[in-house]
Amino acid sequence: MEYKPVKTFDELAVKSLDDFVYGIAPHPVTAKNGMVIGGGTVYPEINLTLPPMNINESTMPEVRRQYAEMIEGILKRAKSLYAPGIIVEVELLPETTMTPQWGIEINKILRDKMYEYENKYGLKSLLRCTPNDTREIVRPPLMRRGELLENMFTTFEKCAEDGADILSIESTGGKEVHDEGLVTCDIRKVVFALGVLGVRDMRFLWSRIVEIAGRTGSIAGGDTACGFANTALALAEQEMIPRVFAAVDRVATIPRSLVAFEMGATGPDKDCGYEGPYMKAIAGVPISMEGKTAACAHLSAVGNIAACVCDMWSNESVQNVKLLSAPAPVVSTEQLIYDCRLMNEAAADGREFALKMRDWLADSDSSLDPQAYVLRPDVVLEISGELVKEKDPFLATKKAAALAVEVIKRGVEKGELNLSAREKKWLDIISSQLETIPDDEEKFWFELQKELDLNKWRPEEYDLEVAAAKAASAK
Amino acid sequence: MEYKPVKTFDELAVKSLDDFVYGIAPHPVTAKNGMVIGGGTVYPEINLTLPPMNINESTMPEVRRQYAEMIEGILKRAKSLYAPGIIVEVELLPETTMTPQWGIEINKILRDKMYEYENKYGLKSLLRCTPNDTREIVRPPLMRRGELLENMFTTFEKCAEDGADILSIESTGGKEVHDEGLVTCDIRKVVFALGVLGVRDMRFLWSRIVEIAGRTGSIAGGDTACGFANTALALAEQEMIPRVFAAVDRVATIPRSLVAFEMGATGPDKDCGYEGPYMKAIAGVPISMEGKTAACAHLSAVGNIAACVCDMWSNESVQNVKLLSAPAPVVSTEQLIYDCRLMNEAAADGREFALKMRDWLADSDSSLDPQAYVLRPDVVLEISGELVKEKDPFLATKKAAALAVEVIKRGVEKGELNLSAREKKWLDIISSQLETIPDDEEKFWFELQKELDLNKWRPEEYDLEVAAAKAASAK
Amino acid sequence: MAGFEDLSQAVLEGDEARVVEVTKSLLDSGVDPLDVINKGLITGMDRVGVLFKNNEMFVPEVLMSAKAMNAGVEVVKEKQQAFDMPSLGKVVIGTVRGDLHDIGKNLVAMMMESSGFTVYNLGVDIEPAKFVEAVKEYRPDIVAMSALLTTTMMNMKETIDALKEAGLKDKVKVIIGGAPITQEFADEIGADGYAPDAASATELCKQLVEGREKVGVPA
Amino acid sequence: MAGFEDLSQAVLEGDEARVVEVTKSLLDSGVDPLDVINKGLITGMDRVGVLFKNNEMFVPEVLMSAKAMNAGVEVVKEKQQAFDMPSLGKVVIGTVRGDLHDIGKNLVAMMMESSGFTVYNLGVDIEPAKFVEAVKEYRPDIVAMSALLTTTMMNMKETIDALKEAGLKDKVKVIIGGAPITQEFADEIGADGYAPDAASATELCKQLVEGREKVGVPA
Ligand SMILES: [Zn+2]
Ligand SMILES: [Zn+2]
Ligand SMILES: [Zn+2]
Repeated sequence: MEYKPVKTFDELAVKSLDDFVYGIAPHPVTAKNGMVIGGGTVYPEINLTLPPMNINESTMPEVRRQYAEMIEGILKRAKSLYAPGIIVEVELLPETTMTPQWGIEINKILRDKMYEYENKYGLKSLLRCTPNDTREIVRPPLMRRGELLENMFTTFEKCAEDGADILSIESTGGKEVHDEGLVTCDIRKVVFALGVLGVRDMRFLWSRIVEIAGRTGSIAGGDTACGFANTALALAEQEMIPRVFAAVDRVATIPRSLVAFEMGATGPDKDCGYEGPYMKAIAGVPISMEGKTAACAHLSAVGNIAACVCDMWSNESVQNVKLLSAPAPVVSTEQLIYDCRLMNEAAADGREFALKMRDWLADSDSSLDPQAYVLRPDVVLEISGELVKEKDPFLATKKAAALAVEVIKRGVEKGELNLSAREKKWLDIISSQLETIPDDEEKFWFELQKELDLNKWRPEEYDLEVAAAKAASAK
Repeated sequence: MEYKPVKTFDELAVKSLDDFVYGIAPHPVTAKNGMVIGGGTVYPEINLTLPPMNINESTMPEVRRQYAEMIEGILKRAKSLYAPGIIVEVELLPETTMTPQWGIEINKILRDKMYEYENKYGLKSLLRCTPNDTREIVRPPLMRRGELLENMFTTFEKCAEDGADILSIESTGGKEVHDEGLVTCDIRKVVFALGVLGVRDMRFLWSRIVEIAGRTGSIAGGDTACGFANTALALAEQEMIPRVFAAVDRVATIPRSLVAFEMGATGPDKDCGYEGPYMKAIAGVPISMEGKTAACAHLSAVGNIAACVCDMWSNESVQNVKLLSAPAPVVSTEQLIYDCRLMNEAAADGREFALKMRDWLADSDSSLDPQAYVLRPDVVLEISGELVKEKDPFLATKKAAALAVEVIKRGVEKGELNLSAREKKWLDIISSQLETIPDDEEKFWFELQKELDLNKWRPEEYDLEVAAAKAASAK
Repeated sequence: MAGFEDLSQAVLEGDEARVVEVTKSLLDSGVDPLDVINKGLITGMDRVGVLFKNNEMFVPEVLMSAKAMNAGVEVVKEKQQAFDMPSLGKVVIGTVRGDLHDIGKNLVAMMMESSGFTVYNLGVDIEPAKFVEAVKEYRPDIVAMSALLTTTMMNMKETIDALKEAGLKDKVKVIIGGAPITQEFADEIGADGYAPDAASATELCKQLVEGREKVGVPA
Repeated sequence: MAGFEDLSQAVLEGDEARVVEVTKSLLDSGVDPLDVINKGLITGMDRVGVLFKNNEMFVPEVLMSAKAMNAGVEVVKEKQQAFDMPSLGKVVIGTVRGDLHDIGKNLVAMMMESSGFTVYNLGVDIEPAKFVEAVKEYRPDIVAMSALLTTTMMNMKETIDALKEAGLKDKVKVIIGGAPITQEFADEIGADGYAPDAASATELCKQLVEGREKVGVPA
């Protein structure tokens, strides 16, 4: 079966650098309660999760208590600080996705309390529900069939019916191959994982999610390359792999993450995709981003620049552990609200000042790390402009990686980006690896399958045939 | 014995609103390693403390391990993020102040690692050592004698000798009376606690700390009204007391906290004094401040505005607990560094833009809470200008409280500050309480002593005589 | 003529003079003193409790209401010598060994008193043995402990253990509070309850005394 | 003539061709094969280990060095059939039940192999019983477990308990790691060690095998 895109992006949605700013998206999204994302205001998006504990039938009462406590604390703080509105994201865990009943209960606990605060105190809020991509729990995973998949879709559907405003996922199609590519810094495997496997899987997945959203009246948000480029980011922060590799990997995720919008999603894109600015530039959708205020969830080199064109500002994820002041979700809520206040205050002074703030956020990070450099608004528009010329997502992925290398090299030459010698060396290694990738997807698959561990994933789940490989190895 | 101020402040150090901005202080402070505070750059100040645990001989190995782990994580992150410099504050706990040997060891673990990072990687850093005011551990406390006091001074002295760059304290003279004043919202007791007891105690204490700093070559930082106005702030956040009372209390702490500088301290003032901007305006000293990024330690209504004239930016205090990404002190370090980057980036664009950033920080909070309103740079200069006209600290304290009420009332009238009806009511209550305070300090003491619980504190420790009271009550 | 509603409103407003006036007028017109207390004064304080719990009253306002109510009770007592104000129960409260932070603890004590509990405030830095002694002496329904420091919260367990050893743990309910305290910690050390703030602490005490077994409670 | 220093440098640079060339030339000129291994190849990998630990080499670079070293070892083996590369010890590694995150665990396995350990990588989502089985089968010096989720970390204790029950806990050292793991947690569940990252994990294994009692270790 074919999963055909319903939209293609032939030109940039953001027409000029002066139109590329936080709080404003070319295609704002309006929720049922009237909140508009990308319509001028940056909203906080607070994510909450359980402290270390087991999840099973016997601990479910405690699980419910935890979520009830967290949402009450968050909303109370948002009310005290006069938040103009707030988005709450619940990333369901594997257990609470696999047993839809549990995820549905949690979703309801949160949504009901949010309705209560909206009705009682006028605090507007939206719930983003992000089921876990539980398909990866069996290895090699079944991507398009089986109980795990059906339970995941049930969770989506019932949570949406119960009032989840925005549906999102961090899908994992191609992750097994990408992991291998990361550890060995093999850009060939990375391009294949993202541009072939990721794209094919997201087309399948998002045709269904968009359909569920349409039927239930919720919003199809987006799908970040979290399991991919954020793994690279984390490895780079631990100095396990070069930062330039992580930067190139990030840019290479663009065609993959764009698939959600080609299949009909509208945004707001999910927080943990640092490729978000590219989504906004190309598809015009509002985006959630995360940076310094998500340091509780992961350290990064893009703490400020991540904010510069965001429409929502997130803490990524925080456990319900007690800090000196309050539980961590309440602490994150407060921090996000103040961050948003500052951005919105500058914007209220006029577009020129929003652009100033944007540039300070960008310039304060962009010279220090290639992962920050590729998020510069001008760089985003430049690379995006090249990518919309390329129709084929596999070729676009290869092109994205090549453009990233090129832009980073130029940045170093122009003195806009500082790179150590050992980082620079890797730009050449990546370049020469990229040159070995053929332009024919079938041919590439034929070449690569010999190098891949097929015990970890199933080509047929991506409409790929292994026969050729077997024939080849039988020669 | 008299403890005479060595300086008086007859006029404002900050001459105009356009000179009142973050990163720049009238009297910058230069440390031994060349770092300049208040000379143009805002630096992060990271505070670190132990997770929940007992501190005794048998747990000291674990205590050492904790501090060693924290400082390594902090410095490593600061280095990875290319911090231009960093200040580390250790607030010693009661146990590690009462047993000077322990505090000294901790101080040395931190300082040695900081030297190592400076020598190896060029990461400049300063250590602020803040012994605990352990005098309050016996009730009623001995303020000017006894083993607790001597051990506290020993801790100061030895830590300074071992390289602590900045000495600070959150002194508690008058706290017992202030606590009573807060719970009952009695501004008379508050003014007495701050303007009489606090001032007298700080004169005694700071004559000694300044002397130690001079002898050891370290910097006498400052002394916040943390135990006073931050308790009020916390009670107001919990909606236990009116926010206007907390705001008035804050302004009333100015003459008390100024004593450190009258006695010869030079700043940087300590982070947890939200009265810091007043110190900078009047004494010209650089100040450390804390706001949204200290939400881990306490929630507040001044998350952004607190930053608008800071010279260092702090997380207040964070325990060594593990978050999803990293231990909490590392998380705070990252957040502070990004906050500072943004402020410094805007300032690098020119003074006009630093002022824009300052105003956005201020305006984003100031209309929402009276505690934020009294931190507006223009309000700070206005009130400070009035206070330098008053030589007597008791009268200045009374005047400060009255000015705060006046300014808040005017702010409400001008539509610059939103206050609920139940908050407004308290402005009048405070006003009429203030009017009952006589201008004669002795007379006030005579009046008040009947209402005070003398089992909790000792008047003679503040050079006050109770005989009059006894005589009076015997009548 | 002013009625119970006026009296309860005067308590709510903390208007001491008016409380005294209305109480006198009710008694003078022959209303049963117990009704004055229950339908007027205590009803007023109950309304205060609800507002405080909902963050609609400040602590000093609650204290003024309590003071006004007490003035009313005094008037009743003057009229009827034998009268004793009913107590909701007895609470022994203190901060644990090593902890000097009494503002939160005092707040809780005040709120409990305002709500009708008899409170024995032991003060700060209370040794486990002292808690045990106080339980023997005052025979409270509840022992309330607070700690502000993560280094002192560990001493709560010691106190509970001391109560156990003295055979008193089953005769009282132990509740704890303070900035670093969590429900998990309370469960871990065997406390009977935890309250995150002064309003909830009072609420919690009410629940605990309602739930207590009448038999076996020291009286 | 190229010497040990050249060989070790070629390993450090991950220059496989050069390693093969220098190894051959050393052997041809009559150098003792054990010296080629110890003074050339292993010395090179030891330098790699130090640089990696200090964040001065990336993982793919370490892997290239390991590959280059192995190529050198192969050359030695060709010359001297009976030769066996010395192993630092045996490690059984896997993620615990319920945990599918293998990238970190694979990194650790790779780094250990590069450092000279013999590694049995069981994969992901490993039941306690499977760990026990692997210990019986491979008789490792060390069992290494990882978990990325706070919900799965609890299964580490189960695995340790299963090893105890099978009477194997004293015969191996158990080490754990993963994002949510702390030293405190390791102590709590009775693990013998904890490592915060791949470099430290390898380091920790070296310390543990050096410290093991020679008697009683299954071989
Ligand atoms: Zn994510
Ligand atoms: Zn403080
Ligand atoms: Zn502090």
